[in-house]
Amino acid sequence: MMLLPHEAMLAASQLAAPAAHPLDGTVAGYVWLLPLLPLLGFLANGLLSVTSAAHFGPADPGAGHGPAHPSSPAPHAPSDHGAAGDDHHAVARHRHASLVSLIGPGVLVVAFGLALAIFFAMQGAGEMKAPFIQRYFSWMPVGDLNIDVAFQLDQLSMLMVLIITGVGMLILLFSVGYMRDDPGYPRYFAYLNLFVFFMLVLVLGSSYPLMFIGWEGVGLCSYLLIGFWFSEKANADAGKKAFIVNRIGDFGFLVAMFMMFANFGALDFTGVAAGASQLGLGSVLVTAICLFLFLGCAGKSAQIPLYVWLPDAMAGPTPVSALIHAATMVTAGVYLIARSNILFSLAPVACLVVVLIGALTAIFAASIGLKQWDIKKVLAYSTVSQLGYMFMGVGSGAYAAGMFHLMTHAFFKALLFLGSGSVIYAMHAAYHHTGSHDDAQDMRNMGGMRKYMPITWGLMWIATLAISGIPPFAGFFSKDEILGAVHARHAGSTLDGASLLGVPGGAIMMFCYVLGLAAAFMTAVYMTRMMLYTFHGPNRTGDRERDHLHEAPWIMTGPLVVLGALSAVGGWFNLPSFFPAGRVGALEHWLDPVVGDGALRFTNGAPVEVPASTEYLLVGIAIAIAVAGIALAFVRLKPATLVPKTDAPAEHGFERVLANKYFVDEIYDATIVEPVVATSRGLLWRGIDVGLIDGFTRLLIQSKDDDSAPGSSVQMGGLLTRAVGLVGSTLQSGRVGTYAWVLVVGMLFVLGAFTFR
Amino acid sequence: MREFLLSVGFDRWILPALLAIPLLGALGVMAGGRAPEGEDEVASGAATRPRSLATLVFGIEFLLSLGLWWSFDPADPSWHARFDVAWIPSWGTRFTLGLDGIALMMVLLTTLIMFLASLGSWSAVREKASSYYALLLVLTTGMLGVFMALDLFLFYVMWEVMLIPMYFIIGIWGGQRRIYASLKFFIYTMIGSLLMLVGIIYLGLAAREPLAVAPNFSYDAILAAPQLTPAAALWVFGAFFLAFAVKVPMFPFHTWLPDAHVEAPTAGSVVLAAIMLKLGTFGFLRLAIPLMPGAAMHPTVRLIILTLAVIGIVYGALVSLVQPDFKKLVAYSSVSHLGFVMLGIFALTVQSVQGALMVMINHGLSTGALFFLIGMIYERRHTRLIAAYGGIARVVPMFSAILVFVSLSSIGVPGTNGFVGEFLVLLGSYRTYPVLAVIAATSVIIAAAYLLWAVQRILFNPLDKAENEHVPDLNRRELLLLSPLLVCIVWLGVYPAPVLRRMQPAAERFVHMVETRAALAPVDVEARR
Amino acid sequence: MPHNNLQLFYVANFYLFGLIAIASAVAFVTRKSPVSAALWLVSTMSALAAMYVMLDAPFIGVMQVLVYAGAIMVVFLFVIMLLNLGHPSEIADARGIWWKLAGGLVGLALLAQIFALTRARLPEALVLPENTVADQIVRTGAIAPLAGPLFHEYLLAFEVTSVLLLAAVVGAVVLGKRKDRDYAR
Amino acid sequence: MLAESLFFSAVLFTVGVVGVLTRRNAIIIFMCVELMLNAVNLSFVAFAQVYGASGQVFVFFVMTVAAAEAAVGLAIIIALFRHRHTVNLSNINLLKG
Repeated sequence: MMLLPHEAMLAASQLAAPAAHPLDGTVAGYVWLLPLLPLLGFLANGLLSVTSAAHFGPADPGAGHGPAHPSSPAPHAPSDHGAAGDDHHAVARHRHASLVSLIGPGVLVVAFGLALAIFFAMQGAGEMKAPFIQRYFSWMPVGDLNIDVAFQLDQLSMLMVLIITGVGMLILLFSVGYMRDDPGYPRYFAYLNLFVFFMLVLVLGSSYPLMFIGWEGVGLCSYLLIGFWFSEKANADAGKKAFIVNRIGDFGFLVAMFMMFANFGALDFTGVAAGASQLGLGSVLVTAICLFLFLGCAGKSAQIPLYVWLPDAMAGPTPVSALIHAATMVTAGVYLIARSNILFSLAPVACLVVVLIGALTAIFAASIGLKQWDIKKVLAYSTVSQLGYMFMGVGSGAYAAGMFHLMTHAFFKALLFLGSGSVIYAMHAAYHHTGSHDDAQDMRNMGGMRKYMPITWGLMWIATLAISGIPPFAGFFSKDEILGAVHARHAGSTLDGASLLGVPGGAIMMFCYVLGLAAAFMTAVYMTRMMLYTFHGPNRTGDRERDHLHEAPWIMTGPLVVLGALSAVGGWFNLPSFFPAGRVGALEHWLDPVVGDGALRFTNGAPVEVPASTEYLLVGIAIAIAVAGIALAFVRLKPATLVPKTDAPAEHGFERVLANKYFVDEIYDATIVEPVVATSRGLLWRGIDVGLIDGFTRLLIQSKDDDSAPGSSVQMGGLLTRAVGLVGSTLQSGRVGTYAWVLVVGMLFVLGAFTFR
Repeated sequence: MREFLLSVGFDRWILPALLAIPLLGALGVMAGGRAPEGEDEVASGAATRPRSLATLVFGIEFLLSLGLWWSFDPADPSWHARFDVAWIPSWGTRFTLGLDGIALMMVLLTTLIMFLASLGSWSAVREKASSYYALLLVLTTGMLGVFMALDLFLFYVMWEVMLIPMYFIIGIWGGQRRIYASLKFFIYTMIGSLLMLVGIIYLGLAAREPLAVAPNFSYDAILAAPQLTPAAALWVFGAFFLAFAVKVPMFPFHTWLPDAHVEAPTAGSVVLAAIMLKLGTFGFLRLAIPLMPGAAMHPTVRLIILTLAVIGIVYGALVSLVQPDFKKLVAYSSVSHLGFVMLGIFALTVQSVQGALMVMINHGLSTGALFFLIGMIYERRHTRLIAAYGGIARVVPMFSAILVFVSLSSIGVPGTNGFVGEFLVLLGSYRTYPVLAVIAATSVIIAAAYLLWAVQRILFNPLDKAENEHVPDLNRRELLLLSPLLVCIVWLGVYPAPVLRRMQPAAERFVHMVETRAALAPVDVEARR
Repeated sequence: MPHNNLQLFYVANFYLFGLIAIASAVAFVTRKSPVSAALWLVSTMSALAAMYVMLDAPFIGVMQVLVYAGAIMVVFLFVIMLLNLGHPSEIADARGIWWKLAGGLVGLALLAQIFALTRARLPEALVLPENTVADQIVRTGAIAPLAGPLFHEYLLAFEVTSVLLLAAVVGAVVLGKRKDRDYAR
Repeated sequence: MLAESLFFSAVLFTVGVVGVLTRRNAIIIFMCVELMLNAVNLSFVAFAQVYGASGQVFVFFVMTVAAAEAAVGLAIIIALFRHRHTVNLSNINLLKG
């Protein structure tokens, strides 16, 4: 690209903008390398995938004037294709597999190393109040709008970068084993690299539009990866559903951006925050912006009413579920709210909505999770439920708590997914050996896996205890902090002062706290249920298959062990004050420059003060509930009596409603999707377009090959034209006398026009 | 680069050269004689000479026009590369050509797309090849002339020059119902353009010098002349509106488009979508709004047009959702995209107008690429029905990757060009018409639904039809012809700033001029009372 | 007008021949026999020739007698006789009474409109300027005033008429020639 | 005498028109057309008296054209008569496509 002179100068002047920042000159200047690395990985892997699959067609594809005849020998059989012949059951190592295995996870290892280096540089730089913003080039300079491609590095984005690159690296390593025999191996890594690229753009972008690139980009990768095995209609459907539902959320995000630009004249984080600060607490504008932003979050982070795509998204490969649909992408909504904390802190009503939706989602999804049989579906609903917790946290102004839960959830949920992945891997391998087509993901076909996969079993129990909230595992600290924050803000905060639809905010907060507790109880129950049915009791896989069940290779268990360790000790990153085993509130302190001001505004500037007795009481209740849930599951559930899927009886009553996810998908289909399609087809297309508008056209012209006119209306074709033609052809008698008459009468008219004007 | 171009007098001869080269090329192509009736000229080799000659001419044309990118100076407010000779003095019309930033981009888009269209017809046009390529060349002159003309009469002549080759291209090389489609196309556009001629003559007479007999059709002179009375402005604007709205096409004048698209040969569809639809919106930008700002920006008129635009956006998207024919689906999606352009133009903020211009370019690239892809798969399987496919991603991986990519660009995924345009249009129009902008924004949802659904039914799902199992993938020529479009899709998505900067002064002038002139427009006494 | 003392004579003659022309014309259209109609037309044309003389166009008047009344009408008569159109079946060619009435009405309407337009269009104060044509005739004779413009300003048109006449001659010959198959029949 | 000339001219012209409308004999219709041409000639001559000799030049041209027309027209009528054995225009509709 050649630049005009003034363009180059403009670009140079922007790059040279002086900003004295403690990170200037440190390794943080290489922040652009973070997204670039996975992008390069994507390009390399994508190229490998395409070149290995490409077979150019003939120079004249239309020769022969007929459809390619099956008997005519094609230049290549489809099964020869590398990526082309993606078949879930095909086992053929890709010929570039080793190179891909090097590039795919490799770029993330480097990126993670760089992220660590930048992290330490930030620590070394000392107190850092302002974000470190690097401008690269101007993206959309239009009038008073100027959107730069610029990366913003601060404590919040650093946390996300570490989670994304760290957990991402582990999951990609796991994938090397999990996807080893898939013919689409390079394509898989290309997509995952692309995903990481977009995710890093999402968290590093310094403006809402740039964030939106990542926001939609990760949705796109999610779409591609959910439909990775696209030859099954269900998988392709799930990918499409995810994208479209996400688009509904993106619509909200877009509208929020329009409002920001129209009212603040800026779209970068600092500009919007400055503009919003001019507005008063609870102004309609800020509330509207926040609600539209939250619509975006609800789409991306699978909250009511847009959560429906996430359970279906489990159609993708399991590591994808771990990375995208548990650890990183779905938490983008939480990140967005934390990033927009200034806006949300000014809109208590919107925050109440966030908390309420979060709490409702938490309990709603948890209840569905109670009756799922697919091991990944259990985890999916668990994810939806945990995301609800995070929104309760960030909605109530406890940004650090929400982000803390995001982090710990990334650890233990990634572990759970990868663990379930390694179980499925074992099941799949066993079924593959015997050629069986049973469901490798149904828990009724598992049972007793402890014997065959002891490492996985142990690690998954750690994660289960973490998610259930048993101290001292990671989930206990983060979940407790959220529930504590919700409880603490039910009185004496701006949320308490606001009201939603006439209901006072304090009551809503209290209600949400109770819902959160109930959801925690259910979480403990369904997680224990999953563990019991999968790993305990007798094995139900089948007699022939049983011999082929075995532990996954080290490349898969290795990342599990790391994640297990993190799940166990992750809570230590942000210890509460009553648990003084190390540095108290490290994460909260770390995030304080970014979210501190926003968080303080919720409590009118005063730090949250909770009496120690109350705090101990709340912690006690939380632990008691978690233990009770686990105990209940152990007492009530009998893995020994379970029968394999094919022999299982149908559910009845409320169990059936739960197993069918409250029929929400069916309701959406019947009330939204089908009416829209039917209206479009019946009324808009056939009615208005073909019937009404083309009906008018048919008055003018008619053609024998006009097949859009149904039935009898063909005879009506060209009515107007025919009438005019009849008159014209009668006049056209061929007799000169008639013509003379017409001529003279016409002349009379012309003269008359002059005479009588 | 700029110095070199100016040293060879590039900006003095380039515009007439761009108009003349295709015409000369058409003569050259026709001079080759014709093959016997009904012969497969691709197989017999008779098509080789016309198609290579035409592609060569288009290539030269494109390379020459590329020089405009560098020779153009956005800071200079006068017409770039102005060319002015006497033409028909007694009618007060001169042969005046010139470019601003908007027209520049359209000219570049035209020359690029025509080059690719010629390359894309390589094996698709198997009969009467020399006539076909000659018509394509004449069509190019007409379209470029419309973008370049600075004389209203010349504008009209070029407008008609472009109509006739398209009529024949659809009517001769089209599909089963080509006669119906071409007739419909012709009648719709003709009715509109005749009214436009009346409007142009009225403007020319109104702008003549005192005591002069001959009208004055010079664009600058008409712009400088006193504005029409409100009633006259409304009538003339109505005439222009009909001509351009049919061409755009706006709801409810759009029904010729799906038929024309479906029946036209691949290159015809590409040209129709990528360039000819833009002529309508270009007409609004160049003529209808600046010349009659009082009428165009009258609150009621503006609201009606904006409402039609938004109806078009949502309606086009919804109807696309249920099309069984992929080409028709894309055709209806054009209605939706062009609605964005109209929304952007009439919302009249710098962002929305710039966005509208971007959508014009992007739609040309993305929808052009989609039509190319449909044409390629049609050449192989001879059907465009979505239901006839399924799972072919396994058979034609390159085709599938490109189709998915182009679809994403058409949906407007950020990072591709589609997003930049739609985002700017909506961002800008939210400032003046927030409710309409929000309604229009819902189409991002429907757009994802209709395209992804179609892509899924074509590429994904089980490969359950035997005739799809041996479809050959893209060949090297097809890959070569798609690659410039793909590059542009990414480039305009990631770094649109050079394009935006070139169009910026023109867009700002447009907004400023229309606002000030609309404020100065004579007010109807009765309306004030 | 050339001689003021002759003015009254001229005007009187003008009206006289005008009335003769109209009367002959009416007789012309009402005659059933083509031969008598043609003769009445000759009468009209001769009267017109006289009127031309009164209007200071003596040369045109002469041409009128020579070309129209003489040559053209003689050709008409020849053709009528050649085709033997005096035959009774050919005579009854006039249309029915309703057609005649309608034709008359249309004619009246046309006349009324022409009059209305002439009155509206002609400037009331249109006064004859200096008698340019008349003076020229006095100075240079009757032909020169016509010959000057004809061979200067309208030279090209004049030459083109000669081509036209040639084409008409050729056309008449070709059309009138009996074709071989006509003999064969 | 301009106004008078125009009056006579108009009357003669109208008589010619009525003739064309009411007669069916091709030759008579043809002669009616000649009458109309003569009526126009009268106007030309009258105007020439006032505005200069150009009007007379036009009369000259009209005569030439009339002569040519008569030649071709009569030839057509003769050719027509040979085929149809009539000059009654009611029986002739060759112009019908």
